[in-house]
Amino acid sequence: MLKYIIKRLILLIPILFLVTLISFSLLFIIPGDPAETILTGPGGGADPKAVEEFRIKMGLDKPIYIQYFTWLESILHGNLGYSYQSKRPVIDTILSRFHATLKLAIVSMIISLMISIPLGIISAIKQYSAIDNVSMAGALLGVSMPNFWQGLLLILLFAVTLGWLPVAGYGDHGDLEHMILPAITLGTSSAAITTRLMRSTMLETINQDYIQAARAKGLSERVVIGKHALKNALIPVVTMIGLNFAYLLDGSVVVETIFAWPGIGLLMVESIYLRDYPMIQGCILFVAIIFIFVNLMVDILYTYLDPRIRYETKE
Amino acid sequence: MKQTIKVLGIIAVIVGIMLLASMPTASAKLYGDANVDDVIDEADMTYVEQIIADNEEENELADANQDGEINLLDVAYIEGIILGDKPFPGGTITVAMIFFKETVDPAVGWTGWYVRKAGIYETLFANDENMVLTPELATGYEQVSDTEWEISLREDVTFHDGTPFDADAVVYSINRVLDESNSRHTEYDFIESVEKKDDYTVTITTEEAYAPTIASLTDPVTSIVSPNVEDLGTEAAGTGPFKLVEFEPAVSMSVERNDNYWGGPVKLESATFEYITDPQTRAYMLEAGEVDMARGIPQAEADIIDGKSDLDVISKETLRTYFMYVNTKKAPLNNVKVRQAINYAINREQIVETALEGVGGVAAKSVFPSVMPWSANDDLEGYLHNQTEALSLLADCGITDTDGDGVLDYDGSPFELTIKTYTTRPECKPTAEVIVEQLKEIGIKARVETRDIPTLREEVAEGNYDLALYAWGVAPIGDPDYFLSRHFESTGNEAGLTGYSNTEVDDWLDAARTTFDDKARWDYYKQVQEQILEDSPEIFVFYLNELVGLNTCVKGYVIYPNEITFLTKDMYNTA
Amino acid sequence: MSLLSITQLKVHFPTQDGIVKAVNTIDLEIANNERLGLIGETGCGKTVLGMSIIRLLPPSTTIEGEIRYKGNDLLKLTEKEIRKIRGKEIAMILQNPTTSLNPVLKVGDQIAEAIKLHQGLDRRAAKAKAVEMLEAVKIPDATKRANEYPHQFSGGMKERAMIAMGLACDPAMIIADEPTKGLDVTVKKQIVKLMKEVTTQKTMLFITHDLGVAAEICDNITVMYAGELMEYANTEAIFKNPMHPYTQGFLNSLPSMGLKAIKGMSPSLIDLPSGCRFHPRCDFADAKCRTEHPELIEVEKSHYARCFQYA
Amino acid sequence: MLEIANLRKYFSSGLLWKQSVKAVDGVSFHIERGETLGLVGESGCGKTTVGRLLLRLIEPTEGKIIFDDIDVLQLKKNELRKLRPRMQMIFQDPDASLNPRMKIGDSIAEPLKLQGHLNSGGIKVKVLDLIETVGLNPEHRNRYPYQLSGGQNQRVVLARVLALNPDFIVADEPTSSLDVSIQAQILNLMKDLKREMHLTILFISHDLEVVRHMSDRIAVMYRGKIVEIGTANDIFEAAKHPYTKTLLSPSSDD
Amino acid sequence: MKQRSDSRFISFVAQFKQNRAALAGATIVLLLVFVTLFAPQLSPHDPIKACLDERLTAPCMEYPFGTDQLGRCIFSRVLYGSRVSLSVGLIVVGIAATIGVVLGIISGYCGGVPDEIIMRLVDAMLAFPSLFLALAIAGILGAGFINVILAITVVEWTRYARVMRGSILSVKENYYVEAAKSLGASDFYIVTRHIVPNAITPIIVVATLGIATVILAAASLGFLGFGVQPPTPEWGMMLNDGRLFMRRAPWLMIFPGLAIMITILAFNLLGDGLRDAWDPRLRERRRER
Repeated sequence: MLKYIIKRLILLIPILFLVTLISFSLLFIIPGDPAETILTGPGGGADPKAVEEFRIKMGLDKPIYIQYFTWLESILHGNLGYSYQSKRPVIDTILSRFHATLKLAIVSMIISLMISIPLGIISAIKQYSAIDNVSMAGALLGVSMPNFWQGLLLILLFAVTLGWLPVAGYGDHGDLEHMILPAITLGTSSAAITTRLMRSTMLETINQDYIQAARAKGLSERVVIGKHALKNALIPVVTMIGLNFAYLLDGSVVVETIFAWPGIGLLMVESIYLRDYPMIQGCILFVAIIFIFVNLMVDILYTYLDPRIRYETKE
Repeated sequence: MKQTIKVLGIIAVIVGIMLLASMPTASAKLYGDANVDDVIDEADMTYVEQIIADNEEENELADANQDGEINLLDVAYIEGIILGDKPFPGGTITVAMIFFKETVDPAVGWTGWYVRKAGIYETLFANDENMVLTPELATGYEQVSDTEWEISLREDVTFHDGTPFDADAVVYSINRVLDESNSRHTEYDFIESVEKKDDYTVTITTEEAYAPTIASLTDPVTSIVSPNVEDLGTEAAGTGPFKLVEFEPAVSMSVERNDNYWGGPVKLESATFEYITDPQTRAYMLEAGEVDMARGIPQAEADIIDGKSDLDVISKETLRTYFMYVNTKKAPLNNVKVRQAINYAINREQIVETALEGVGGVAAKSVFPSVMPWSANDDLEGYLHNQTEALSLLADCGITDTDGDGVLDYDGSPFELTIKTYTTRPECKPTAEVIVEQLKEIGIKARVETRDIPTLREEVAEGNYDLALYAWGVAPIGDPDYFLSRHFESTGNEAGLTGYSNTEVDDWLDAARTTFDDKARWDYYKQVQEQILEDSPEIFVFYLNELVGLNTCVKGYVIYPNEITFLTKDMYNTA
Repeated sequence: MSLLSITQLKVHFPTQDGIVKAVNTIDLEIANNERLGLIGETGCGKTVLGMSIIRLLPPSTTIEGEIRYKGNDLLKLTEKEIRKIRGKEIAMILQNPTTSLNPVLKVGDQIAEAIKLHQGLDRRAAKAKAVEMLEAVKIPDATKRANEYPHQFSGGMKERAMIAMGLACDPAMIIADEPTKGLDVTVKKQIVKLMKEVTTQKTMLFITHDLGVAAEICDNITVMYAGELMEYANTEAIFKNPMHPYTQGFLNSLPSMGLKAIKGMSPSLIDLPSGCRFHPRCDFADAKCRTEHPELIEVEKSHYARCFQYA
Repeated sequence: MLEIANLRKYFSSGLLWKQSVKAVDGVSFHIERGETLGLVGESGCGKTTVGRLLLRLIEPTEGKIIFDDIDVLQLKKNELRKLRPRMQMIFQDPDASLNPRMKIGDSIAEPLKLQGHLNSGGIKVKVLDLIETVGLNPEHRNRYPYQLSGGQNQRVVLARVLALNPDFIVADEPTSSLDVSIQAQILNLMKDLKREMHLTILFISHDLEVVRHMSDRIAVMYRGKIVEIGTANDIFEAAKHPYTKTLLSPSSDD
Repeated sequence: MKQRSDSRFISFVAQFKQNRAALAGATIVLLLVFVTLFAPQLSPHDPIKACLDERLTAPCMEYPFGTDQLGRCIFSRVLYGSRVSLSVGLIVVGIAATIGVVLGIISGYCGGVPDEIIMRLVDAMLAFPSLFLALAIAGILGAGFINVILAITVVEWTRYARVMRGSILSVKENYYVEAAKSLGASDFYIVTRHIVPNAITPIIVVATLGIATVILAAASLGFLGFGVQPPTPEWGMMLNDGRLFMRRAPWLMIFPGLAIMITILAFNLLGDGLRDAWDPRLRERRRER
């Protein structure tokens, strides 16, 4: 197992390198000048002298590969460079913002799993029943409904019309009531995906020979489904958590914008508007690295859950 | 099945608990406002006396000292409040603001604007709500020579951290701006040195004669900071009416009353700013009662919000002018008559009515809105919507519908114009779209293209545009030189974009910059305003209105047209 | 007295291509301690027949007829009652041990499960019994093996584990579905030997397509073709004196018997031929065979065949 | 006709921690022209790998393959392509041996088209001819593999293989997925064809009885090595190697 | 009870025909294509012609979906918007699938070093949550049709490369590939004639579902203000514009939102149907027993 983890970590090195290269190469495609935007005040316009100075100070006049190595160095130093806007280390801002995203993502994930797993199981067991049809229709709507639209409708209904929940904002450091609407918005679409997955893996599992074998032993349906089928069907669902996480991060861009949730998605959008390149690159890189490690963890979890793989990697 | 019901039940319980937790909590009351007119003044003292005399009915607010009894002590207490000896029961305000910064250091970029809005920092001079330049931390100034300004300082001021305010602090603060590492130091290049003359006098020496010197000290980048703060990025010690309590980047900033404010008693006890970039969300938060005030509410929501009994919308013209650069290097826009024709073709009232929902702005005459003391609008005629005039001007330049297809032709092909603009300001796109419609009405084939700001800037700089709709704060420091010399002096950066050059205008601007007599300066600037209107290198569309939604319980709020000052010592909340 | 008697059993189930008539009017008796071989080629319905006895067929299946076990009609039992039969009274060893063992559960636990359920032992005792069972099927190092997962077993070991699972609750009857399929020659021999040993005191329905294996294990053999029983006799009689043309052809097509092929191919269970199901491939078929359906008749003592030749 | 010497194939797996499996471990034998050599062994003993190596469908780790005086392993890619039509292979699973998207007729015509000796008319005639040879109906030409049974598909495979008039065929368990009655049909057909077309065959199977029926000589393979080789009679009547004896013994003697 | 499992295409069609949801999806997609082609004929008004006197008109006979803040007919704009959405969807999927398929073939068929390089690149690309990366690219490039296409293509191609590679690897295992090799066929012949035709089906499924993803991504970018620029009506952008009038004129937001949802739903239904019909596991399950 340890060997497997080390192996995986070593394999990560080239990927991480490519990831930094991709994140950085975003700089290549810049039209326009970030200095211009950074230095444009609320009044409008930027001072041309200041713009030139800024370019030199930020090393934007240097050859692109030097800029890359400078950036790599800052990554190794762990600060990911300094924001054009605040002049502070990018990593500080990202960490404080990621905290908010993570909070939201976890609650969304919980909501999503709480809805999707029972629903997926029931749908599979009672295939083609009313409950199956309804939940599958719901799941389809869930994946098809753009979450920005859903978010707006939720605000309109629950916050503005009914006044039950806050419209937006982070509240007191991201308290629960401020989290409900964005978490539901984020969670439902991933719930939709997970429900479908849960149902299909469950369907696949209950048609396996070993399920028949379990029935042939005289086990009750509850044991057959709850023990024999579920244990197998949950494995792919667990691996979906990694993908789900990416899905939540993606969704956070839109959802955080709508709900003014000060997470990394909103930071990204803001940084793009502000052309804060170190911040954009930092966000992209950070999110990628997080995602890589989440997937690594999921893989390890997966090998742990599935004895077929667990014992192969042991040898 | 049973299991699912259980799970659903748990979800329902959790959601229920969440809902219960979200119930609003009660807030403060204006104790002392015995006659409930939302101000505390002598009338309240009289009113309490009347209550004691049983001529008026008791009420809760009359118990100013909150000891449970209404007696003469309350009269004295109210007097104390009026005199500033007793704390004003001003409560707290939560505001949904638009922008935020990752730092609180006023000398970094335009962070000064944001911390000033929170009432933390102050400058030597400031513009009041009528854009009149007034001393703030200075008591006045004296021009020693063309290049030497002696500024005398207040002697009764201390910073929030207890450090006394003096010439050293001023020299320290301004030198932070002049430092090479400051991204805005080039704007203050005209200053040669800042020196302490004595404890409460500093001398600013400029490289050459520069009339806007004093006005430039109103920019919050020159906020005076305490020299004893370790990290101005996360801590703040200014002289303003409010002290920083907590700052969570991108989320919120909270401030509390500065009990030692030199400007007199501060009514509000504390305030919280929540940074919400989305205008719709700000409006909803205001309506839902999550905030007491919301800056920059969407124009489409203004009526709805104003229509609510507990909410008000205050609006006021700001110094933000929306205008179009005209590419005067490109035919036929190089012809002044064509530019004038476009000016006539634009129906500014209609733009305000449609693109701005009738509340978002005021039709522009020229560059400066009328709230600006230097505005010559009263003496200018401007371009009133006149399609006939527009068509005849165009005809003069040979632009007519030669092939009878309803589209004007220039040089054998349809006369086409593209308006380029950007989307970060929500007014730009609809405005451009309406202008396009208006140009179409007189037969110009027009269309809108949007870019993001850097791309647009680049295209404009390359001369790759016809018309470019922009928004500028035309006089953030209240001095006309800032905008006019950039945009209309041949050497000005922005004039380079339009290609505008007029030696007369150059002369006037130069003269105005080195003249210290306000009357003489006004004459020059009036001439400039007349001339650029005539030459139309830029087409002025409208002046943006600031729309602030607030709860009727919030008192004392005034909109400052320069969008710099927001929270003041006079505001309070009666809720 | 027969332990299990099947009368007029019909098993049909719908698929999108049409109704699969897997079992068509089968009568069959299995006596106590009899080991009956059910021989047939792919797709003749033999597995369905086995499954229908313990009612492990999907709900959409229509089953007609009677399956009496110790006198009770299994088809009339409630779901709860049939569960008490499964594994305890009648155990089924499903084909393909690789897919029939749950990959995420330890082999020992999978065996212990049934013991726990039917014999009411606690977890530990059941596990001990499971180890015992693994020893009984000659799995070396059974204690350790019980804690391993199926994928750690070789094909032959998995089959042994399946057999152990079937025998775990000491059922009166075993239905073994192709237990030797896909095994290598040497392993197959071992499994056959094992099966023979462990079922000496049991009733067994042994489903296979391998005549050689059936001959080794079974007392009687019945030949199934296109959802019907074509011939029934004791093992020796089937080999020495096959009566039905299909049985004859089947035997002759074995490599050891000279590889003489039957022409044509087996019919699909959806679209069965009229008359005698075998007539399109039969060298002796005449007009009657094409239109009329022969009955299974006792040609010699305890030797039945479904062919007009003997009518 | 065919001579192989010391053929080895090791499979390695893993990127960082390499593990290697000796699938074929020093196999040598020869086949005479017109002979059928049976290769028996249990699953995983490497017999299929030997078949593939002979045709150079996979590259051996070591060894020599001489086919008709040509050193197969020395051939360049182009030369190998020219040689290939002379050596053909029949696989276990007839269903997977035919491209599901090609009609039967096209599958049979494919080698002829690739060879390019015949025009389309000639190809058509030849395809019909082959279809008849393997006992299919001309109308099968326009069917797809899934519309035919496994036995019929194996006939199609035979037709395709025969289209090139090969000298040598490797038959890798050609009937193991077929029912007994169909297996007999196919094996008989193969025997007939061999006689008519003077084929040399390496017949791989795990079924001793089948191999005996088909082969002149038999090689017994065990764990990547050939443990015994001899005429069919020798092997069945007087096996020398203990493993062969185990294979031959009836189960009761176990 | 093993039935013949190779009846790919026919049973594919049969399966698909039985799937009513998939048929509904196909119908909506066809309808969308029709709308896209005949938007000019179907639209009652010019989608970019503002009619300032009739701004924010509620849905009525004249304007079935009402008008927006500039008095433009929302119905017409939604119809025209389908052009942008569908063309972005098709172009992105077209380019991404082409790139992905080619790289997938190289990777899957050649193996070795090219496979390593391509798959590491794919892994690295997959490390980025797709909307994040697309947003960064579109955001930095600025709004515009081409930029949106570019941004989404950059993140989308990987899935096709992956699926194609997997599919090639499984098809490669079939004996007919080896048979063709032993017939002396060239690699090119084998790939084009035997491998690709049999490996391409999953790509079709993924592409169909991919169109839905792309349309959603494009709408998200539009909503965030990085989408296709005016005057071209685009659903995401219309939603973003309409947001400010959410209460005064909810139709501004409701109809473009519905249009996006229905379009994505249709492609999802179609893609699901194709996948169900294709997936051999699902099919065998239904046929068995």
